[in-house]
Amino acid sequence: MHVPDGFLNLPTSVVTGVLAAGAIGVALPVARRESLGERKAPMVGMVATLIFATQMLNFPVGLGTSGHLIGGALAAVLVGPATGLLCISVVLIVQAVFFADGGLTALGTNILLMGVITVVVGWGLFRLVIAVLPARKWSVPVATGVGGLISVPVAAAAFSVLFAIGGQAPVPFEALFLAMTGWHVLIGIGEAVISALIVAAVMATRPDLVYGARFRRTRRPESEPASVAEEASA
Amino acid sequence: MPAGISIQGLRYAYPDGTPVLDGVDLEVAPGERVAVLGRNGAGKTTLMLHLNGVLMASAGSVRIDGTEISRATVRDIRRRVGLVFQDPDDQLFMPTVAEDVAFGPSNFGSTGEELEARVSAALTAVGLEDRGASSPQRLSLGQRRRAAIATILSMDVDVVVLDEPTSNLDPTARRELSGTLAGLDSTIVVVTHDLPYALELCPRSVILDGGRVVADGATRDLLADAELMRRHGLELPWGFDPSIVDELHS
Amino acid sequence: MPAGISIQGLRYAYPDGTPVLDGVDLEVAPGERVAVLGRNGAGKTTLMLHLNGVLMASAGSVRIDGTEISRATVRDIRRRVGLVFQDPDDQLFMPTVAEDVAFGPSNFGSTGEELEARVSAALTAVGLEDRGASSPQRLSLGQRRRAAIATILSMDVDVVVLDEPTSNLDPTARRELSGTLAGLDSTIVVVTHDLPYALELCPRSVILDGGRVVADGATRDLLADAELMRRHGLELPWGFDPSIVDELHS
Amino acid sequence: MTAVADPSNRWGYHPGSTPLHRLSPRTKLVALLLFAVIVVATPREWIPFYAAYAVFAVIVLAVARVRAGDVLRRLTIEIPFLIFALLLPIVATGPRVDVLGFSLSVSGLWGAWAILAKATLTLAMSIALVATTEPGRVVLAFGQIGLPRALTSIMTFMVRYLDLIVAESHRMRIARESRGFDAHGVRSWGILARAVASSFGRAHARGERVHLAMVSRGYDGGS
Ligand SMILES: Nc1ncnc2c1ncn2[C@@H]1O[C@H](COP(=O)(O)OP(=O)(O)OP(=O)(O)O)[C@@H](O)[C@H]1O
Ligand SMILES: Nc1ncnc2c1ncn2[C@@H]1O[C@H](COP(=O)(O)OP(=O)(O)OP(=O)(O)O)[C@@H](O)[C@H]1O
Ligand SMILES: [Mg+2]
Ligand SMILES: [Mg+2]
Repeated sequence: MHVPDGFLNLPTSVVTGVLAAGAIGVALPVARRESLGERKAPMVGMVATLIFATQMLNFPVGLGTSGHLIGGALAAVLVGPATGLLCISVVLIVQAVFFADGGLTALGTNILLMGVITVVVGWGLFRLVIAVLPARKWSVPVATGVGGLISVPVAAAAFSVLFAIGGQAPVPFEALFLAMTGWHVLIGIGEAVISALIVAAVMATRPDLVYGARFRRTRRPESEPASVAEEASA
Repeated sequence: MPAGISIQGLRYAYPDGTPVLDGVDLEVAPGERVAVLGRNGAGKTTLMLHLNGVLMASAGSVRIDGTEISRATVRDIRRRVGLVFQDPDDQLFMPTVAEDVAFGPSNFGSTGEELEARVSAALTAVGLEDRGASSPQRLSLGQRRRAAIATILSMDVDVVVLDEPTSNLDPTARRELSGTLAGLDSTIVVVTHDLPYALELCPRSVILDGGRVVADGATRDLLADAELMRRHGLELPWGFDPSIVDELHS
Repeated sequence: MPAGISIQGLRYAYPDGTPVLDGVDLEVAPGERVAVLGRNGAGKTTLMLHLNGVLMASAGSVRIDGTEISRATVRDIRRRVGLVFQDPDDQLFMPTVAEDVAFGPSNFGSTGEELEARVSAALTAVGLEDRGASSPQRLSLGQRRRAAIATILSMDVDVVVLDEPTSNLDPTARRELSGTLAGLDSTIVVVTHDLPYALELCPRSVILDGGRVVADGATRDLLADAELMRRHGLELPWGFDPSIVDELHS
Repeated sequence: MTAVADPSNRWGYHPGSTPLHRLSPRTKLVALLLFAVIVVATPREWIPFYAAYAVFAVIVLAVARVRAGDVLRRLTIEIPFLIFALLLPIVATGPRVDVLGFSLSVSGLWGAWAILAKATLTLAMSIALVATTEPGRVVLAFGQIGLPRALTSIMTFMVRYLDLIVAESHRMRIARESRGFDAHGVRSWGILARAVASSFGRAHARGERVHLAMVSRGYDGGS
């Protein structure tokens, strides 16, 4: 879904750019609160790397085409929504500049679609689901999967709206909307599976590093291993 | 100016729950040279990582020159305590060896000619004067060990902590290192399995076992006490001339 | 069944152009134990990496039991040559120590009880019998070194190549390792900076310098030749009893 | 440590000493962003302008001594949009023309042209930047043009970690093969999956230690 340069007209790019910059502006101070302690920096960098690397892996969706992970829900659960948005933004900037994957002038659009929307939707659903699931090891991966599953078609729907407003050519909106959303439901399944697997893997080895685990129902954060407690007390 | 170290009742457990340090007490006077001995897994590295706040005590305290290490003081402490990690790959991260050696001093405000002089002095001390432009990835492990030591020598700190500095060093570099260290006036703490080296470099040693300091005294006395050594998984290496210990001992 | 090694005119340069091996010739008879000595950066590790085809010769040849190592034979060769890397982190990649130790034998068809027996024998030999379920990341460096050695002990190979096996080992583990190795009937090649250890374990040594084998002979003779040693950056460590060499020498 | 590939290559960087290599990374980055904005802002009907941009891009790439093969390889990233652009003339609405017997939408044709031209031009120019600038210096340049420090710090770690992970997986592949691993069959998939998972764990552990080493020597970015 990486939108290249020239895909949308200039006014659309400018407006999405302003929105994305605003979202990052909001996320910056919040992220500082999410990531207390010097030990967080490597984890945040690692999550950005993980998302970058998994975005390069394409999984088959059918009809000979493939999709790739977007990672909004995943990032939000691993390091918190605001920090997660920063991670995805960095991934998109690096992809645009180093690999021309997604346009430079379309950065705002891409951050809005793949960062802000997937993080907000993914994290919101995660919080809803985690609030009703029992406090088990698997509940965090499952809630992440649900967030990932829905966040992708929502982003695709938003893309269709943007294209209808500022696309290079008029295309029947309904057809585009249905095609994009339907297609991305399939991609969302891949997103859900991969995100859940990754979160489960991290939960198995370093549960203290998973931000979303703080929101499990009954078990309190203080039952988490020392380093979280240590950071929280700082 | 060398600084003293004071560790009191230090406890630490890794996040997975393994308790590793279980009430360590240790006092090191400014300018002293102390060897820390103990079997694999005794917690020596864990203890060293507390000396500059890489790890923070779960209980007890670590003081450098009277200042307790805490979130508030840790930046200042790190200016004063230089730590050579046991694994040189943990220490080297810049694109070239010279940049890596310059990293510490330049963070602490050294620039220009002074910085260059520090870097070249440190590289010369470890025999890497002609490898400054190499990438650390392209050095042999022993050369990386040397580079890791140089990153601390360039820093002019009050306490130098070295975790197994001689591993992978060739015999000449090993001897030259002891000369270099003996020439520093910092307080020096060395973790080593190389007991002759401990004897050569450090008048005093402590043995760590079961998460505590179980012996503390003159290195020659500890090494001469075969029963004590055996109990804590230590022994003089084959071929080492025991009469040296006896002579120093008597 | 131990295998012989025959290296002829081996040359190697890293992709950046550094020439490291410049015509190495070396013959090792089946069952022999040979130490490879030389200063940091001499090319010892580079040479060892040729023995199981991790690196391939730019010129010259390496033969194991008469079979030249090439793309076609490398899989078979690796079944027969076990290599303990200088950096244990290069060796351990499975989630637990026991899985890592089981990895080699299970690739070569070992299963069930036999596999378990191998794993537990290897772990016991290095004193890690109770750490099989740990993640290698949670071991101390010396414990990782022990685990790395165990991954090869479990494999029952014809040639064992060890790159600095004693670094970071505590003195007891160091001695026990020499007992374990002496008990193997494989051909053994050991790279080490620990000259007393070379003397204890290997009747024969070679010295590598300038990309070539510059000395090859009985370990006691090489170590007794102070001038030769000095020329190639080697020296007996402080405290080592030279009379041992003299005695063996005469 | 047998990692032999030059890590910066992965980022498309080719060391050299052309005038473009010597230009400050910050200038190059600003120029790239300006170029992209100008190209996107140019109405798609102004075809001579596009010709001029193309000539300019080719000159820059030639001065930077970028090989044509490298440019072509990187252009493959456009393929999904190529497909989308090719579909546009068919699915777009509005007046239609007949081309070779197909009825195609006029605005769809213009749209396809605009997407391909604009995307290709900016892509070519970004290649000129990354081919002549060390990846770490591009990250620094972002800091100089005002990207918030929180973002550049994440970027610094990401660039370093990618190199770490690639080196790590290379080392692990050697370790596996040294002990007789042969990558086929179902069992090998399980092992590879576990190995990939643990390589992230290792890279993170290593990254954590490296970060602590940086902090130990007075680094205070990123927290
Ligand atoms: N990251 C970690 N997570 C969990 N346990 C750990 C971790 N690092 C070390 N340990 C455990 O803590 C104990 C002490 O480890 P430490 O590295 O301090 O030992 P050491 O005395 O330095 O040993 P060595 O001589 O082998 O270097 C060991 O039993 C080890 O298994
Ligand atoms: N990946 C690499 N790329 C380029 N040069 C390398 C690489 N690895 C090693 N070298 C160089 O090759 C030479 C030999 O390295 P090698 O690791 O074989 O030395 P060594 O004898 O094992 O040293 P040590 O005793 O320190 O382990 C060194 O000068 C080193 O700088
Ligand atoms: Mg240690
Ligand atoms: Mg070596």
